[in-house]
Formats: sequence, structure tokens, C-alpha cells
Amino acid sequence: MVYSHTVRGITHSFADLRTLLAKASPQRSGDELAGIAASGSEERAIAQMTLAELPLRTFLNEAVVPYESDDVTRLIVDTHDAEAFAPVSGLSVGELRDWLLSDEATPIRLASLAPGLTPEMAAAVSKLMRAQDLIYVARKISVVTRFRTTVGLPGRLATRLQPNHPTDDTLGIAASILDGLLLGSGDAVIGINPVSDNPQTVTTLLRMLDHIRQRYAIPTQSCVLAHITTQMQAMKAGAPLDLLFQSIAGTEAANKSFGITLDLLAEGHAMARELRRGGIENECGGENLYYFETGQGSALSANAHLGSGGGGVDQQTLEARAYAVARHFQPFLVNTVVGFIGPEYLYDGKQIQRAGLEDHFCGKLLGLPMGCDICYTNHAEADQDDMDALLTMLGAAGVNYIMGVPGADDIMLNYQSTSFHDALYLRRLLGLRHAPEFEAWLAGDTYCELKRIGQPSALLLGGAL
Amino acid sequence: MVYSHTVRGITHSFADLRTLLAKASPQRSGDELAGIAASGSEERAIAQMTLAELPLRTFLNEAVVPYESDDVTRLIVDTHDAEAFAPVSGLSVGELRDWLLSDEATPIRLASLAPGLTPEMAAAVSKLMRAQDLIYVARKISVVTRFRTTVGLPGRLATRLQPNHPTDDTLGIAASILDGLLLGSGDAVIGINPVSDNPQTVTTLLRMLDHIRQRYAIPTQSCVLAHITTQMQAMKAGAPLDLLFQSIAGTEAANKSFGITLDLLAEGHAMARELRRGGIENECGGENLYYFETGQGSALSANAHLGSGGGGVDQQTLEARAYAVARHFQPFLVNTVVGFIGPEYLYDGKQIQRAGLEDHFCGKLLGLPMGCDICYTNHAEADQDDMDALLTMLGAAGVNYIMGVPGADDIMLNYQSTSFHDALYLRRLLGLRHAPEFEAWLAGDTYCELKRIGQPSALLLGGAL
Amino acid sequence: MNKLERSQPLPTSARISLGQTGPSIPTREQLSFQLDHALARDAVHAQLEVTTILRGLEQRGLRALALESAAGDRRTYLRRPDLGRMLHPDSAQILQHHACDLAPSPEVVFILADGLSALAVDRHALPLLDATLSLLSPLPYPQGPVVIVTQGRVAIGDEIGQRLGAKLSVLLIGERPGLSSPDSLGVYITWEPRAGRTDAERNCISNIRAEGLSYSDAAARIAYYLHEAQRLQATGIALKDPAHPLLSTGR
Amino acid sequence: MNKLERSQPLPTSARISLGQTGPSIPTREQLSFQLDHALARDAVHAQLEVTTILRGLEQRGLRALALESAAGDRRTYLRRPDLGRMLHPDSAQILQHHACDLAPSPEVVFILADGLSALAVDRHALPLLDATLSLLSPLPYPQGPVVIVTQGRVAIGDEIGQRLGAKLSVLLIGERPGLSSPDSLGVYITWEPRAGRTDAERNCISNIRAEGLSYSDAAARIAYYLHEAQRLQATGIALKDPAHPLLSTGR
Ligand code: B12
Ligand code: B12
Repeated sequence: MVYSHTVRGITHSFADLRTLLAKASPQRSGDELAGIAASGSEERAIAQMTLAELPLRTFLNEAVVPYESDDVTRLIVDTHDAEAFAPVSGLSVGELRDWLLSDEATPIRLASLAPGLTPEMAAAVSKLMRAQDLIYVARKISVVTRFRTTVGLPGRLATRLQPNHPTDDTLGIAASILDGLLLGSGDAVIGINPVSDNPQTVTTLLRMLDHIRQRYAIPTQSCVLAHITTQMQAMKAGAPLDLLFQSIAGTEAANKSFGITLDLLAEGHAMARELRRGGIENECGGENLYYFETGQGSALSANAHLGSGGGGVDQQTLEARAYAVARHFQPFLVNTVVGFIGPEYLYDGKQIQRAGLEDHFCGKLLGLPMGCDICYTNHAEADQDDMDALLTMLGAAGVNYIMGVPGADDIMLNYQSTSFHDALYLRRLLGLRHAPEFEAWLAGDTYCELKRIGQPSALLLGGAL
Repeated sequence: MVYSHTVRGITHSFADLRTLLAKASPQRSGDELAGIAASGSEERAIAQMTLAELPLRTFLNEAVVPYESDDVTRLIVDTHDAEAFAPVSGLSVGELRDWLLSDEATPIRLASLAPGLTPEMAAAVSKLMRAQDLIYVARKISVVTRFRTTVGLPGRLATRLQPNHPTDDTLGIAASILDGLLLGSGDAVIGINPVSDNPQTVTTLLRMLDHIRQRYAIPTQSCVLAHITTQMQAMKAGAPLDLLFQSIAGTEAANKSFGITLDLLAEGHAMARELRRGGIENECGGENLYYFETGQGSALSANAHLGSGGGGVDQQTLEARAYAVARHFQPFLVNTVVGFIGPEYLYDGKQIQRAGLEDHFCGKLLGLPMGCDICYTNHAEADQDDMDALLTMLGAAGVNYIMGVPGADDIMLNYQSTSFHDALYLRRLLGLRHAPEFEAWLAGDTYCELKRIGQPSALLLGGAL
Repeated sequence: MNKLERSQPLPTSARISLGQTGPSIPTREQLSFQLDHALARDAVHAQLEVTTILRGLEQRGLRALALESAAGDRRTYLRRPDLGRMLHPDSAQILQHHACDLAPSPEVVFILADGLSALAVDRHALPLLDATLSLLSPLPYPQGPVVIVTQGRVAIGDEIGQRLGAKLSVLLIGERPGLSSPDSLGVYITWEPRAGRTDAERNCISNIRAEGLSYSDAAARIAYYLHEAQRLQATGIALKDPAHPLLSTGR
Repeated sequence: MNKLERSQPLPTSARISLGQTGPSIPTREQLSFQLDHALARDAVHAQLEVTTILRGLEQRGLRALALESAAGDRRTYLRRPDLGRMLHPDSAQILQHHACDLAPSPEVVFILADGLSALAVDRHALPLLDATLSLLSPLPYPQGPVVIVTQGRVAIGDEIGQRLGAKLSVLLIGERPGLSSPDSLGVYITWEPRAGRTDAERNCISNIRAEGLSYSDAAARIAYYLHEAQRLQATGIALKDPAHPLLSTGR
């Protein structure tokens, strides 16, 4: 359907919903690469005005990626909760923005709205919002998940301790873990990206993490971010897996390029659930098991960004669609690795900042436990100041967790993330506390013992390595 | 003196302190325009390393702008407080950064250090600091000033209500004032930039402000931002002037281009003091009288940025020197109008953000009641998202006050500042409160009455206009 | 939501009475702000209609000269105000040439510079010039050619005035475009315009446009300044705006 | 300040044990980070030493071809990965030409692409090739020419393999430079490289450099993958990394 709008006497038209969303999206290199961006800020502003007048119901009738050919669309449409949608069903996209910002939109109402919104609605409304709107509304929403720690409580900030190593060397990894723990990192998860894609490596690393966790009674969960099929093989081999990881994207084709399907995700979830690990006093164990990563640009990067009529869908809308995949599996953590891929999708610090705020907002609005890997690569036009800005804004927006990488330098993935120190800064500045279980542990005896040991090798002692 | 540093076997040299400071400064278009910026990020990083090792004492021996030819330098040198400097006198610039960030640097110690630091020291250390450092340290410092309201208390945020009009039309101005008051703006000052540079206009506008203030018992102060000489003529004519305004810069030559000298500033101060207006219960009346505005680039824009050896001084150092002028007069408010001039000095949102944080930090460190006009012009590469980032960061950094302009659009000065709503956002997000006197007024009867009147013309009724 | 009642239109184009949603600006106002920003940014890049202006001057029987600053194009102009303050060598030569033919040196030279808003000059320069010249007529002193200069900054008037040997320059220049006012004109008056003059040594009349100062008020102020400058042999901070035309209260 | 004791050097180049000042990273570490960032950014822009590599290949008696992607220069390369995934028309023609001369079609083609770090390829490609070929020697199947391609992305191997009719491609490519590792090499192995292959259909060996995977370990993995790929007639997620060379614990 064509969407038109008349501004100051001139009528502007947009061929379909997909096109309108793309033209209304804030500037970003990925959409320019895909050839679908607005030609300039005037066209963008007019597209936003057009989008603002669109009834939300439109999104229930017109798919940006065809229902027939895409299982993510089918998931979105088939699981849409009409009852939850009812309170906003009469609104336009612009009115939804007004409602979200209004005092009507209490935390409780926002939470119950989540299943009623489709990712495309969330993406659409985010395109009309300024940075401060994205921060302010996200701050009102809290999404709390539980494994061994409780993450996402208001006034709390957790971190993923990310102790990667270019050869998966256990002592090298232990050194980074100890450094992180000493700086209070790790209450969201201790998660290693293994350099080798091998079930035995995954098993070895999971055993090591489990050993350290148990030896020092650390209330946290572990994860080794290999491909899901590799983790599944490791589980079969008896690996002590807490959280199951996978990168996901917003189209069936992009997921296929990642070597996954929705069925595979369900299968992995069932396997991990069987392990019956974690759970706060075993009450909720098994509910929040997944750790998902996403990031704008991954679909386009796999040439899997096409939608209705064969045209490209903008990367921010596709990112929000990845959240539909995520929320289907009630994840413990969702991480938008915002500046990870490179400048071809998010050119500079400004675009990374905007995307990080959008992703966090859309994820929270859709009911997800959003964290953000506030990061950039050395081929992008960004630096530490840009990250500090995003860090401070996301802290104020109530992000569930951020990364903790030694000195912000990931020596295996080759990019800069947030350091252990960055979390200390944010906690002090905004008075944010650790996850409650971890906070208690930091005040206890085993943590004191850990502080005394000094040697990373001690972490490995007695482990079955 | 030549400053050298050896990195990875190669020795790099910088001709003098002025050059070193310029090369160590984060990228900005104004320094490139002046031809004094680092050639790239490698040279910049090495200059920063060199600067980090420089003993702070160096700044007491080498002037970036010659003592003989510049009265700002003379002011800095002649009023330097060696006793206050003592605690850091043995440190290098890099060690000063470490100290400022450390828990040693308590709010009290930071406050007593202020008179011991020269603006060049403050500028130097800021160049080594990341955005988060600038935020974190500034947040520790509170500079409290008093006129009819108390501004700068921790956990508080005030605003300047800025109701400008392209013809100084009183009813038009009143409309903006009423709009601002209804949105809780104006506890720092109600300050009008008059379009006409005429003592009678200034007097008329001051009378109008004084009338409104008294009629509605508003605890605030007024200001009309004409040239100081015009305000002095108005005072002579009996105008009810609260705060005396002037734009100031960091070199004698730049101040001259603004039509001012230090003597003139002193003369104006004495005149305004004579009026004996304001003062919290008259206790401190007359102490904090000045409202100063500054902004990186103003010296270069007047070709008045030259220092030792005839070479250019970087704009951030010159901005810090303007604070030396300011602090000499114990101002009530200092406002860095950060993105005001244009892209030739601060090219884009990123440069504006960085400069805003630097200015706020340096000002606070030197003991000034810093506010920031978070703003941009339509010829710069910046937008509302950039302002939201700076707004949120400065809020977290504890900025004393920001601007309140109807809808962020100054229809006379032709630039975008922060709106009345922006302050509401920041207050809600970070739990910041108004100046206490104003807060009490907002809860009182006269404010209720004001809410009822609805008509801007009512504000003028009974005024001697 | 607190909203001003608007029983009668107010004499201001300020964005007041926007309403509120939570702490924020409602969507409608937010989006029209965005569009205005896009348009204001484009306004910066508009080109001066030099031929139209030249024709207009010719119709009025005024001698005119079209020159260029050293900045060349808009991109350079925005980053290099220093170049916008000096004439391009070719233009300097043309002007020099012209100056030699002038005897005696003019008392006043009017200069039209695009500045940051060509639109302001396109719209308001000739009407303001008309209003000013009619106030001054008959001109009691020799006037130089009207100089049009593109990619010009305020201080370029100093070089032009100097090369023509003028006693006073009256520079009409486009102010930076505002969100709601893409066409605001400013006037800068300088006694003995010479390279190196500071801004403290000139006077300024600003915000000339439909919602701002009217042509007649602006012209009256220019005339006042010219008169006073000749009396004091100076412009700048010593010289204040005239008290009349008085402040309007209402309209 | 909590600091790790460092009685013995640890097998990691991670930035651990940096100390603390308040919540923050001390100045010394902060500034060396800044310098490393400057250097890493420059590394992205380094150019591949094509002639040196060609000479090296010649010395080894290996046929070689130097091609270019459609991206042209670094600026374009960074913004247009699509162009980095296809050959420049001229290069495509050269390759096509070359392919016609090849009979039978090669089983394996080795490709060296600068990717995001020319330095990685300059430093590690030939030693890794040596280690790999010595493991595979005598080659049990025909090998195509070694293809060098500048401004290349991973997927350009698909077009190259397809044009040569190869059964397998082994692409050595510079990974994006890290703050502490400007020269990390990655290897991507693809069964039946054809335009349109997804990344799920290849395998990857990463972090080959001094502080990372050694040449011999990497070569052993390549050999394993080639062997398994031929057995399974596939690469990708169905095929996992070999368990040995096992994880090192310590060193
Ligand atoms: C960037 C990156 C990505 C990006 C790729 C998008 C892009 N346009 O670059 C994203 C975020 C999408 C990604 C996803 C994944 N990645 Co990845 N990725 C990287 C990284 C950090 C840099 C790669 C690089 O510099 N390439 C060089 C440039 C020049 O190549 P390019 O053509 O521009 O980009 C291509 C490659 O990056 C390739 N690619 C990226 N990751 C992977 C992973 C595999 C298994 C394959 C075959 C290809 C591949 O996809 C890009 C598009 O074709 C490397 C780490 C490293 N140090 O190299 C890990 C790395 C290659 N990825 C890895 C993994 C495990 C994955 C995932 C399988 C994770 C998961 N569980 O889902 C997914 C899915 C990959 C897939 N099948 O598509 C592992 C591979 C381990 C192994 N030995 O197999 C690495 C080594 C990191 C790690 N140790 O965790 N990745
Ligand atoms: C930008 C600006 C400044 C900048 C100028 C730097 C720069 N490079 O642009 C800064 C912040 C330094 C500044 C300072 C002041 N300004 Co001012 N400024 C403006 C503004 C917003 C825009 C000017 C513009 O668009 N110029 C067009 C471009 C193309 O010119 P340019 O060559 O690039 O820039 C030159 C002019 O801007 C000029 N200039 C700027 N302000 C002033 C003020 C006076 C009195 C003069 C003679 C020249 C002048 O200086 C620049 C360098 O030569 C106007 C408002 C408006 N709507 O125009 C006010 C405005 C011109 N300024 C004004 C005032 C009062 C001042 C101050 C005197 C304030 C004070 N009390 O100290 C100071 C000092 C000025 C001086 N003597 O140097 C008034 C003038 C009122 C009047 N009728 O005299 C205006 C109209 C705003 C207002 N109503 O308050 N200003």
C-alpha cells in the first residue's frame, strides 16, 4: 500500500511500509549501503511525519518481510497477543510515542503491553523518538530475569565478564577472570568466546568455569559462546552448561546464514532445560536459559535483508525483528553488540550511540532483558569518548548489563568494548548496585579469600583440566 | 622550552608549552583552522604522553601568552595561590589526573585546590581525560552561589529562562516568560538578550522583569544581556539591574575585540554592587553579581588567539583562561555557550559534546558556578540527538544550570538550545530538583495564581511600561 | 498539561504552548521541529541571486560591483572564516581598479554580503537599501558603488572599505538561519573600515525580516548611526543604538 | 587497589592488572590505550606488499595471480563490503582467461586477501602456506594458482573458486586489527565455493599470529578440514574443529 502525506502543500508518497520505515530511519551507513535510506534530512523528516500518522493496526495487515517465505514473520504474526495490544489498538505510531512518554504509561502498563507490540511497531515508534525519549521510556521499563543471579532490577547494573583469549589458553583466561572478579565484574554471566569451534574445547572451558564458580561459591552463570550446534554436542558429552548462547538475526535467511533455524533453537533450548541447572533456589530454574546476541547490520552483511517486493528492509527494523526471535525463548540475557561489525553498518560514534539507544529501547519495549555491548572497531570512526557517552546514557536508561573486558580491549575478537573499570564508573556515578546475590557475595568471606589468592593459577587448582 | 618524549624508541619533540598543549588537544575544527592541531591521532597521543609527564610547576614558569603583553596572563600569575597549590605542587599533569579521579580527591579537597590551579593546568589535565573522567570528577565538585536563589547545590538543577524576541517586543517576551514559568523554568535567572543595543531598551526590559518578579514573588534574578557599557548606562539611568552580564574571552586582545578590559569589568562590578539588590535574606547580597558567557573559538574568531612566539594557542586552553577572568569577579553564573558560534570552531555533535564536558570540568575545577548552553547552529553537523547526549552527560556531571528556550528554538539569536521540556526530562531522569527557594515557590499560592492567569498580557499589567 | 490560552494571536513566533506528554514535547511539535531543522540546514547552502540583485541596482541607477571572497565555495566558507574575510585576488584587483577611477573617495559604501543566509539578502537587501537611501536623500556626501560579495563574512567590509578609501561602510549580511527564520538580515556599520578593525569598533543592527525589525525602523537606525559616526568620527561601543524607534509594546 | 601478583609472566596479552584510581584506569594505561588505538586505526589503512608476496611465491615455485576486488580503494572498501566481495571486471577477465588454461579444474585453491589487515597477510600468509603445503605434500590433488586479491572480503573467495571451478577454497585473510594485535590472520575454508554461499557453509580458523595460533597448529587444522571436507563433501556447521591440537594449558 502507498502511504502519502501532505506537508506545506506538497504531497509525498512512499511505496509501501518497508520503504516508509527505511526512509523514516535516522541516518546510518548500512541503510545507505543497502540503497534504501532517505535522500536527505528533509525526506527523512517527511517520512517520519507520514509514519507518525499511520495507525498501529496497519502493522497487523502489512508485513515488511512476507509471511509465506519467512518464519520470523510467521512467528511474529502467529504469536501476536491481541488482548495485550487492545489498549493501543486505536493509536497511530505518533500517538504511541506520546502515550509511551506520558505518565499514563506506568511500568506495569508498559510491561503488559509488550506482547501486544510487534517488532515493527517498536521499530517504527523508535524512529520518531529523540535520544532522550529512548532513554526516558526505557528507564520506565524493567525486565527482570533469573538464573543464579537476578538481573534487571531497578537501580542495579550487572556485567558479563568476557575473558577471551586468542588460543583459548585456560591460564590466560583464568587471569582475565580473576582480574574481572577483583573489580566486581561477572554478575550477569562469565562468558567466553572460544576461538576454536570444537565441542571438546567448549566442554573444557565450561568445566573450568563451573569449577571456579563452585570453588569460590560465586553466584553467577557461565557460558561459552560457540555455535549452538557445538554447544549441543558439548552438552551431549556431559558439559556443565548454564546458559545456551546463539547469535540471532531478524530474517529466516539471515538466521540460515548463521546456521540456525527456529527449530534448532527450540531443540537446543529443550536440551539445556533438561540439564536443570541454576535457578534461584531452584524456583525459577530453567525459565531463563538463553543468552542471545544481535546487532544491526548482520542481515544485510549476509545479503539476507530483503523484504516485501524484494526490496531491502532497514537494519533497525530487522534488529527489532531479531528480538521477536529472542522473546519467544524467554532468554536470561539479550545483548546488542552494537558497534561490533564495523563502519559499513554504523559509520561513526554518533550512529553507534543512536543504534545502541534504539536497540535497548526496542528490546525493553518488547519485554526483553536487554544488555548492550557498548563497542567499536578500529575501522570505525569512533573512540572512547563516544563509548563514554553511550555508557552514561544507557546507564541512565537502566540497561540490564554491560560487558566487562580487561582494559576494554578484546584480544581475540579484535574490538573495544567496556572495561571492568567502566562499570565501576557507571555504578559510582549513578549509584547503581550489583545483582543482589552477587552483591552479597562481594561482601562475604569467599570473596575475601579470592582477593588474597593473587595468582590466576590458583583458580584452576583442583579443577578437572 | 622544548618538550620531548620517547615512545617505543622514537623521540618526539614539541617546541614549547603552547605547541604541546595544542597538539595534545582532542580534535577540533578551530585548532585545525588555526593550523596548530596535531597532524593525526598518533601525534596527538604522543603529545598527550609528553604532557602527562610534565611537572605542574612548569606552568608557573612558562606562559602560553606572554605576561608582558596580556593582562589575563598577569591576572593568572599575580593571583596564583601558592598555598592552595602546595598539595599538588609535586605532581605531573598525568599524576594530577590520577589524583583527581582517586578517592583522595574529596569534594572539600577539590574545592580548596581551585585557587591553586591555573587555567592552563586545568586545560592540560582535561586533555588527558576521557569523557567519563570529565564527568566523574566534575560531579565531585560543587560550586554554590547565591543571589535570590541558591544555585549549584548537589542534586539540584537550575535553568536560565531565555525569552528572546526579534524586536524586543514586551508582550512577545512575556509570552515566553509565562510559558517557561509554567514549565518550571527560571530559577537560575530570567535573562533576555536584547536585539537593540540601547540603554533605554535595557532599562525597559529590566523594569518589566522586575515587575513580574515582584508581582508574582518569584525567587529569581533578572538580567538583560546587552554590552556591559550599555548596562552601565542603564544603571546610571536607574534601571533595576540584578545580574550584570558580559561575554568574556581568554586573551586581552579578544576582550578588547569585545569592547572590554579588566578595568571596565571591575568598574561595572562596583556599580552593580552599589545597587545592593538581591542576596539571600540580604546576607550574601552583592557577592555573586556577574553572569558571564564564554565559548571556545571566540578568541580565534577575533584573530586574538596568539601566544608566545606569535603562535596560536588552542581554543580549549584559551577558554579555560576566560575562566580566570570570570573567577576574579566571583560570578553568580558562568555559561559556556558551547556550540553557539559554529562549525568552524566545533565541527559536529561530537566536538560540541567534548567541548561542553571540558568546559564544565575546567570551570568547576577552577571554582566556577558552571552552566552550559547545550546548543548548536544550523550550519553545524549536529542535531537534537547530540544535544540529548550532552544534556544527559552534563546532568550526570552535576551541571549547575542549563538554558530554557521555548521549544529549543531561539528566534532572535538563531540557534537551538535546550527547551523548557529538556530540563523536565533531565530532572525526572536523574531526580534533580529546582533551586530550593524556587522549589518552595512552585509549591506555593502565587504560582497557583500564575497558572490560572493564562494570558501573557496579565504579566505586564500594572507594570510601568 | 499547562497551556497558555491563546485568545488573541501573540506577537511572537516563539515555540510556546507546545503542550506536554510526560516531561516531553508532543510528537507533532517534535516532528515539525525536525522538518524545520532540515530546511534551515538547506538554507545555509542557498546561493545568492547575484544577477537579480545587480539588475535591481541597475534599475535604481546605482553603480554596482559583484565580487567574491577567497573562500570559493560553501564547504570552504563554513570551515574557513578567515577566507570569507578577504577578497579573492581577482576580486581585489577589480576593486582596486575601480577605486582608482573614483574621485573623490566615497564617504559611505554599501556592501551586500550573502553571509550565512543568501535568502536574507535576496529578500531584504534591496528594500532596506531603498528605505535607507530615501531617508538620506539627497545624499549629502559621495557614495561608492554598491558592492555585492559572495561567501563573505562581516570583516570583509573592512578590506572593501579600505580599498575604496571609504569613511564608512554599511554591510548588509545574511545572519545564520534560525529554525524559524531562514532569512534574517543584519547590518554592520564601521567607521573607517580598515583591515584589522575589531567588532568592538562597529555597530550592529540585527534581525531585519518580516517577524523582526521593519525596513523603515532599520533604515532609521542606519541613518542615525551614519550621522552619529560622522559626528563622533567613530563607531563601536562608544556609540549606542538610538532610543527611538522605541520599543513596541504589543503592536 | 587490587592488583594481581605477577610472579611469573602470564600467557595472555589481555590488559589485566591495570590498577585503579578511584573507579578509573590510571593515566599511564589510559594513554597507552590511546596510542594503540591510533596505531590500530592506521593499520587498517596499510597496503598489501603484493610484489614481495608474488616474489615469495615464485621462489617457492608456486604459480600466482594478483587480482583486485571491485572496491578500488580503502575508503570505498570500508563502506562497500558488497564491492569487496566481487572481483573488479578486469580481474575477473584475467581470472577467467587463466581458468580456461587449467585442465583439470583444481581441487583446492589458496587465496590470500588483505581483508582488514594487510599486515597480517604480509607477515603470516607465506609461513602458514609453507607449513600447510608441507603437511599436505605431496599434494594428492591438483592445486590452482595461488590468488592474491586486494581490497577483498571473505566471500570473494566464492567468486574466485567458482571461476576456477575449484572444489575447495582456502582463503587467508587479514582480520580486523585489534588494539593489541594489528596482524591477526584468519582462514576460511569453503567446499564448492560458489557465489551465494553463506557463512554457515564455511569453516573458520582464526587468530593466527605470534600471540595466537601457531603456524603448525593452524596448518594441522587446515589439513584436517580439507580432509574432512572431501569426505563429507561439505564444509560449515556440520563440520567441527578438530579436538587436537588440544587446548594448551599454560604453555
Ligand atoms: C565480525 C565477526 C562476525 C560478524 C560477521 C559480519 C561481518 N560482516 O563481519 C557477525 C557478528 C555476524 C559474526 C557472527 C558469528 N560469528 Co563471527 N566473527 C567476527 C570477527 C570478530 C571478525 C571477522 C573478521 O575480521 N573478518 C575479516 C573480514 C575482512 O571479513 P569480512 O568478509 O568482512 O566478514 C566475514 C567474516 O567475518 C565472516 N565470519 C564472521 N564470523 C564467522 C564465523 C564463521 C564460523 C564463519 C565461517 C565466517 C564468519 O562473515 C563475514 C561476512 O561474510 C571474528 C573474530 C576474528 N578475530 O576474526 C569472529 C569469528 C570468526 N566468529 C565466530 C563465530 C563463532 C561466529 C558465530 C558462529 C557465533 C554464533 N554462535 O552464532 C556467528 C555466526 C557466523 C556465521 N555463520 O555467519 C568465531 C569463529 C570460530 C570458529 N573457529 O569457527 C570467531 C573466530 C570469533 C569467536 N572466536 O567467537 N561474526
Ligand atoms: C555569532 C554571534 C556572536 C559571536 C561572534 C563570533 C563569530 N565568529 O560569529 C560571539 C559569541 C563572539 C558574539 C559576541 C557578542 N555579541 Co553577538 N551575535 C552573534 C549572532 C548570534 C549571529 C551573528 C551572525 O550570524 N553573523 C553573520 C556572520 C556571517 O558573520 P561573521 O562574519 O561570521 O561573524 C561576525 C559577526 O557575528 C560579528 N558579531 C557578532 N556579534 C556582534 C556584536 C556586535 C555588537 C558587533 C559589532 C559584531 C558582532 O562578529 C563576528 C566576527 O567578526 C548575532 C545574532 C544575529 N541574529 O545575528 C549576535 C549579535 C550580533 N551579538 C550581539 C552582542 C550584543 C554581542 C556581544 C556584544 C555581547 C556582549 N555583551 O559581550 C558580544 C561581543 C561582540 C563583539 N563586540 O565582538 C547582539 C548585537 C546587538 C546590537 N544591536 O548591537 C546580537 C544581535 C545578538 C543579541 N541581540 O544579543 N556574538
